[in-house]
Amino acid sequence: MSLRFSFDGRSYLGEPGDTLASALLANGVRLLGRSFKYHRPRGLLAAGSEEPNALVEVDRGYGARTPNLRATQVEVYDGLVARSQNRFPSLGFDLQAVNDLAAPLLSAGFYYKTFMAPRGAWAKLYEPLIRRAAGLGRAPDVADPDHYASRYAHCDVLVIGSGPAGLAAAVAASAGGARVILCDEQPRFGGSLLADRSARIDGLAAPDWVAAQVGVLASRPEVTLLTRTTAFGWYPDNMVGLAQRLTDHLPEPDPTLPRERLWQVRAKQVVIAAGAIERPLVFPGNDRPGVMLADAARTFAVRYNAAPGQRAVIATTSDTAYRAALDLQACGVEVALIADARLRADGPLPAAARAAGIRVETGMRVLATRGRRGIRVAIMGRIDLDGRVRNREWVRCSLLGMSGGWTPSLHLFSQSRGELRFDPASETFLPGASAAAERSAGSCRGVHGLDDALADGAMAGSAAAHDSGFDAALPAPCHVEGAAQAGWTSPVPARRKQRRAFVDFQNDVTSKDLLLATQEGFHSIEHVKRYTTTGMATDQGKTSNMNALSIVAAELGRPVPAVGLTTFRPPYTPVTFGTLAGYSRGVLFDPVRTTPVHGWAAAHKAVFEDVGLWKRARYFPRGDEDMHQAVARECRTVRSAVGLFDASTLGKIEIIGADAAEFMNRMYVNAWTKLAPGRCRYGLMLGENGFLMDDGVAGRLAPDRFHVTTTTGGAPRVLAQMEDYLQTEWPELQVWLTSVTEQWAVLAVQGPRARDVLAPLVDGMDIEAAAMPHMSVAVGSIVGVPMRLFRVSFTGELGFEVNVPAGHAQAVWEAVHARVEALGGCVYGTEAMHVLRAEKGYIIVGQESDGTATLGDLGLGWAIAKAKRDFVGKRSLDRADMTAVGRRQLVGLLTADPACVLDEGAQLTEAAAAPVGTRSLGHVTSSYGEATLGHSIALAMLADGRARLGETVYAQRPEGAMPVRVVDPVFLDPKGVRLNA
Amino acid sequence: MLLIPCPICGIRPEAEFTYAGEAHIARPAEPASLDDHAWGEFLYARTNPKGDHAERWRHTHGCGRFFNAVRNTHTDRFITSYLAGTARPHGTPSAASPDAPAMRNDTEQWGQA
Amino acid sequence: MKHFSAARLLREAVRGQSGWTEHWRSPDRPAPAYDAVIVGAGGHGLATAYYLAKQHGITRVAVLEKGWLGGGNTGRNTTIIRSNYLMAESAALYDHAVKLWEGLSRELNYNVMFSPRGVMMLAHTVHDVQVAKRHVYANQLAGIDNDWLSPAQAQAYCPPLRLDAGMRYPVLGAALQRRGGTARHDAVAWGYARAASALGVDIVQNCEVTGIRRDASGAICGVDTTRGAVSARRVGVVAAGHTSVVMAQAGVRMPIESYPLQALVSEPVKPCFPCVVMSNTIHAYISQSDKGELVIGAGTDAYTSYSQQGGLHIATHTLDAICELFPQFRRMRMLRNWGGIVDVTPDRSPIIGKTPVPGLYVNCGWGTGGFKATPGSGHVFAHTMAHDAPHPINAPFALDRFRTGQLIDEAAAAAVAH
Amino acid sequence: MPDTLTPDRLQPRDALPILFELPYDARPLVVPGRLLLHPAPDLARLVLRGDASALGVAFSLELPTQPCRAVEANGRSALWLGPDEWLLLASPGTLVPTVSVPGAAVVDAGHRQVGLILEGPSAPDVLAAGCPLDLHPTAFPVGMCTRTVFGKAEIVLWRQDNARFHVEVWRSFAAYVHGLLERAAPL
Repeated sequence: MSLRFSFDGRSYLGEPGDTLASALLANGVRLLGRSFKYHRPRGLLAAGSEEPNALVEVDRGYGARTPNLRATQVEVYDGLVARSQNRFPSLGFDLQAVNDLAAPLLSAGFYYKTFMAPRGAWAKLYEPLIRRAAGLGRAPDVADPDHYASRYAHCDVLVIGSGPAGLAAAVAASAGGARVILCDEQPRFGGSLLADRSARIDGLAAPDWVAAQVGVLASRPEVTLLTRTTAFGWYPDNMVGLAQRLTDHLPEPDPTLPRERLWQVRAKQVVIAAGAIERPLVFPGNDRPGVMLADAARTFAVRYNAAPGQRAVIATTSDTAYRAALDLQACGVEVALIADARLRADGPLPAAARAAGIRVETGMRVLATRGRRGIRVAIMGRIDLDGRVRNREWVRCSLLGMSGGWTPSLHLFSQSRGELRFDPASETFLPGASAAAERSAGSCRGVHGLDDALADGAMAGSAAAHDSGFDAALPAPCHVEGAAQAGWTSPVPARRKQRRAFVDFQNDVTSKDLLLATQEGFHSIEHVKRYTTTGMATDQGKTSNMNALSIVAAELGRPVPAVGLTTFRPPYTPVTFGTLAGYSRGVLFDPVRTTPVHGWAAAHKAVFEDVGLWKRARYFPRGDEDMHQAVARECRTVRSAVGLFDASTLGKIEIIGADAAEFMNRMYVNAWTKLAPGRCRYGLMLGENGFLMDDGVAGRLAPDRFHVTTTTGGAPRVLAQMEDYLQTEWPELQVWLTSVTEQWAVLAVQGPRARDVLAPLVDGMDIEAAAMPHMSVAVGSIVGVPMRLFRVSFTGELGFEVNVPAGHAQAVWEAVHARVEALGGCVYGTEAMHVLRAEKGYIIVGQESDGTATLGDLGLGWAIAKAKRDFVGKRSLDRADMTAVGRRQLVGLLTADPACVLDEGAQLTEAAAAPVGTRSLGHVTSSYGEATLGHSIALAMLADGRARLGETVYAQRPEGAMPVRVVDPVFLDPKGVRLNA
Repeated sequence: MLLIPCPICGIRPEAEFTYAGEAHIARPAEPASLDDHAWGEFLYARTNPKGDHAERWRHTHGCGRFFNAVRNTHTDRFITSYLAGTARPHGTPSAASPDAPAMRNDTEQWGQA
Repeated sequence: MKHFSAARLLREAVRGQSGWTEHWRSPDRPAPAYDAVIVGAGGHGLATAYYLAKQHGITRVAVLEKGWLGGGNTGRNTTIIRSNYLMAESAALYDHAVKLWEGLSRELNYNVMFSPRGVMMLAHTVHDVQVAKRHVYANQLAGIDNDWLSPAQAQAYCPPLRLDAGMRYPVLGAALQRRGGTARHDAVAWGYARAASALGVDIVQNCEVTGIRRDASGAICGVDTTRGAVSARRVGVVAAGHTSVVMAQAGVRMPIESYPLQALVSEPVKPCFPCVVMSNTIHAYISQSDKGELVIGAGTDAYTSYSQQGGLHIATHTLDAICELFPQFRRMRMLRNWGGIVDVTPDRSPIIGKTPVPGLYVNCGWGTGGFKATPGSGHVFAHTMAHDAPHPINAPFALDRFRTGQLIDEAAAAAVAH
Repeated sequence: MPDTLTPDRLQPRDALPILFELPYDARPLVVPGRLLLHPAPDLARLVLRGDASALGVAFSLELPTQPCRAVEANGRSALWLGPDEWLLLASPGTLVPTVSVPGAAVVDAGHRQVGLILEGPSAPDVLAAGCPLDLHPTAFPVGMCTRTVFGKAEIVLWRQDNARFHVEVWRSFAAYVHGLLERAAPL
């Protein structure tokens, strides 16, 4: 069954199991991309996630276009549409390849040295050009239609990687019943075993042995098997982030299923079996299409049946490349030459290669390559001790497989804060002392060779199970045949003087760039990295870091560890934002909190505003009213008749216990001891720094019980502060705090007819002024529903707040609303509430006050119980600056033009003219048009404001300064006749 | 996400907790008796050591209790945790360890004398 | 120091780059004595040294760095530059810096790539609008550019911005500072290092200060380091996240806590994001680097730490915020995620000035927003160290404010971070 | 003015002529063979704080003192939430309207929160979409209960059976919790 797919508009056929890379290779396509800086033609370097060159865009239709995918990881499905990137007009003919000619000008860090003149030209002229040239793929420009999922998981042993070591570890770890998660970034388990054509393990061919092991694991109920799942990051306390790709390989995924899933795995023990990555050789022309890692060439040929070339040269400093040569030959590729830069090569693999008739030359290396869009010739030679080239030889080839040895994948180990240990023999870093509960196994800790890796994995798996409390009998060792032992070999350093030998392929960093950086004084590897950008490409330096380090160390004449190793940072391979965001989007981004009467309000055309997580009804337009008209009507109705307001979002805390009043005394500035049950008080709470933190009415229900309200946004903070003091400073107090915010819905009935609204509904309660004066609280019921009734006012009118259990709120609301309507009233929203309270000079915490305001500033000093020895924040009030002259104080403002509504935030100045640098006297905190008073009003915080009553200052507006008269902030009914009615 | 040992509920994920700053800074019994220097120190001065740090947490989305813990701020490993109102357990490296700044009594206040 | 220019670049291109020399001198160890020692070779410390030498003629200066220069917060931040702060004191400080940024590449002869492409701060709630407008008006009065934009205007300036009604937090408008933008963080450190070195300043890397010496009178007389003792009568501590640790060596306890701060970048893509966008309600900010990476950050982890490693949940929250604002970026991929250590004061404003110890100066507490202040911070701190008295711009940022209560509390005043 | 107001009447809702509305779409969600998500039956709820034995006497139920454990007896369940805090759940109309217990505090929370039931073999995995606790039966056995988080909301999670969880959530967060469960249910 063949799969049809397209690349750059041309149609090709692939086979199931193909990656885009292998399928294109099988179709003879070798040019897959252009490099970042010089736009050099590039093919495949690798076969796995370390691939730096072959980055493509995959397009699945509207909104589902993904840039920068590695062709080596894109699974071919029927209908796949892929395109190359970073080229114009085409991959074959890219105009920006002209950069390559200018390469001498574009040396490392060139942009720090120029583009500085004239002043400002950088941002206007040069930068836009550079930005356009930079970047790889194109970002999607419409919303991603796909979903993403997330899962927390816990296990005894997490095994990362399913090559021989990982599989053996998982089987051993799970034998005694431990919870094991095995993950691998590839679509199938097996790692290197999938490309092994000679080894037999316990009598089975390698892929069959893999299938058998996976079968064993699948039969164990406590084992979770995750393919297409990359362990991308290590976080504190053995949390490992896994990114699982769920649908990208499917031709027609179910749109309701998630595309990817984030796993946040908490593992008691981790076995890292992440393998090793082959190291490229650094020589001129090493980036030509057709030059690839030897083992990648082998993988394409053996695993994918995709011949990476017809005639191959293998250049190596390690034995493993001989196996690549043998396998390539077995797959029908003519191997013209194995050039081993080492002076000796006499292990079993070189012997086998020689026996297979392959020409093997030692002491020989690649000097250069030739070819236009792919390699045609490798120029080989020997270099004597004086640096002279001898035996130069041109070898025709279409594939150059290179191997500079192997770099263990230490990314996760390093992220776990393990110590890296440098092994000079192999010129690699290896895992040293662990910092987390983990162990490495197999080639990621330098254990190579199939039987060694299997044994190492099994040992690691059983030890991990043991350390997480499980039976850990070591399984019998596997019997391995046909896997010739590959010697671990020392790389031969790159030559110092050479032209355009690439180290970081994607970012086009050459060995010359690295030498230039050291010449310019960048000696720390972090400096070199940042100056040259080596290792900063999307492959995160997997194939380049060690070569860069070796070159810099050699140049500086220092040992590699002294130059340093750049920090490994998550993620191991890039992870989509969507995976990390998970379910959080739209209504699941943040909870949308609605009150029990939200549905009613929505049905009555309320316009809502966000206040914290809450949706609050801002106003209720009728007909074609705009906000100002609706608010003005709502305000007038409250003042003239009655209004109904949903105040359910107010925070509520029940404070109970023998010491409740004492606790209140300590938390609030007010005095509470003498407040009688049945009465309320406006409470003010400070932070210990002396600034106003929150306000609200508290009613005393009983000697040992208070019902306290807080601001909507302040509720959690206030309760947390109370708990903090109660638990940690005054544990001797017998008090309990319970949030009842959501228990009680609050219906504010405000206006001269408020009592008339409620009287017939309140089940026999006396709510006349004598029985229920302003600032009182009673318990009873309303239309049969239990109620706490507060007589309080935030409007300056006769007012009640009806508290009923949330589940009954809508029914009670409807009953009350019917009465309100009957008496000529209406519902009102937060905007009218703001206007009404401003007319009375009542502050809103967070609007008039802002965390830097004292009670004195706000004219609320009267609330402080002077006789109290202490309360939270009291001591801070005595500090010099808290009472300094010149502090901003709350005042009212009347504009000279009564129709003028100042902008909130407008600045106040002494004079009308305000040249730059004019000192601000203060700012407008609240401002509203004429609603009921016949003129606009504003509240402001004004320097020495109370001393300026009657003076005129100026409010600065874009249209010009407006003279404003400073007045008392109480605009309406200063004697409180209305609210005491 | 750290794993945090709640002395009541056991080891639980950080998402359930609220960090509450340095531990053992008791609110003065008589704040009025402190001068501005001392009050400012109480409010704001923190040892902020790179090393073992006695600190407060609240198991907000768990048992709701504030408690104290000693954590190494270099490794983020918890060394111990204990109930609020109890002293830092013996045997935990104290703030006088070489990594940590000296204790309050031998330090200068920041205010200009 | 050889002058950098296009002409020289051309010349070196022809002669195989052989004429380039080291950007700064790298002495192996400090000299025995200096007129002034700066602890910490980040952007602020290097700028301080540069201005001490350039403007105050104090060239016997050592900058001591325990790691590699520019390797702390300077090299780890999201490079946002703006000055649209609410408080007059803050606005003056940060705008001083912006003015220096505007000429910095030429001043240092090092392209720091200051790019004033605009910093847009989104308002999502009625309260956000009030706070943003208060900023706009206060800034305009102070002569600092900051404009209020309607949602449509905001989208015109930043086309990727979405105005869908279905968003959890709709965009109700934005405050835009056009002079704000970004710069290349490493280049700032390197440029100051090169210019300071050329003026005679010694920058000693891998040289950790292990003790601060005081004479019998209590005044500063030098420092001990892992590379020998140094005598100096003036020591400026500019150690960012490690301020408490260094100051403890002088016996001074600071009103500072150090928190992990994470940032991340995406894979590079072609230009798709024209400015800097910040949202305090949704808790994230984003811009695109010249290389094409989306540069993204958010708030700190919740607990103090020096581990330079935060939790995965911080990155996930940051990205869910970015994806909520810009759902077209869900398929973009996080390339690198890293952490730094930020020093946070109780009022979220920096401390720049003298200490109770004669000769000891401190410049710290920049929290999550110090990069933008680099030139201004170094400039006024150099003045403070040279004159033993603050520059008028940093006078309000004295340590003493935590005693008097004269806080500069931007965060409390406006719920605005960064 | 009286010294003490008459205590709140702890009326069972079904005694009232008013329908109680759940704050989310309460239709059961079924993933055949894997998951059933449905509202908990109507419950009375009390928050009990303070002295365990006095409260136990008052409510005829020995309150659990082992952290994070629930007990069930006499048709009532008491969930340990903190060292001096329990959530008492009972059928509507069965709680004696006692609110005054010496050395303790009793607060009606019947309307503060709602209950959801997740049943089926997938229940732990679906909860793991937002709950960072280990829900394996060895780590979170039957009878365990605790406050914790689910995504960006706080919940009380109680395992009633291997494959049955009771979730309590504040009313205004219920739509979010339900929505996230629904989104995560297909796995």
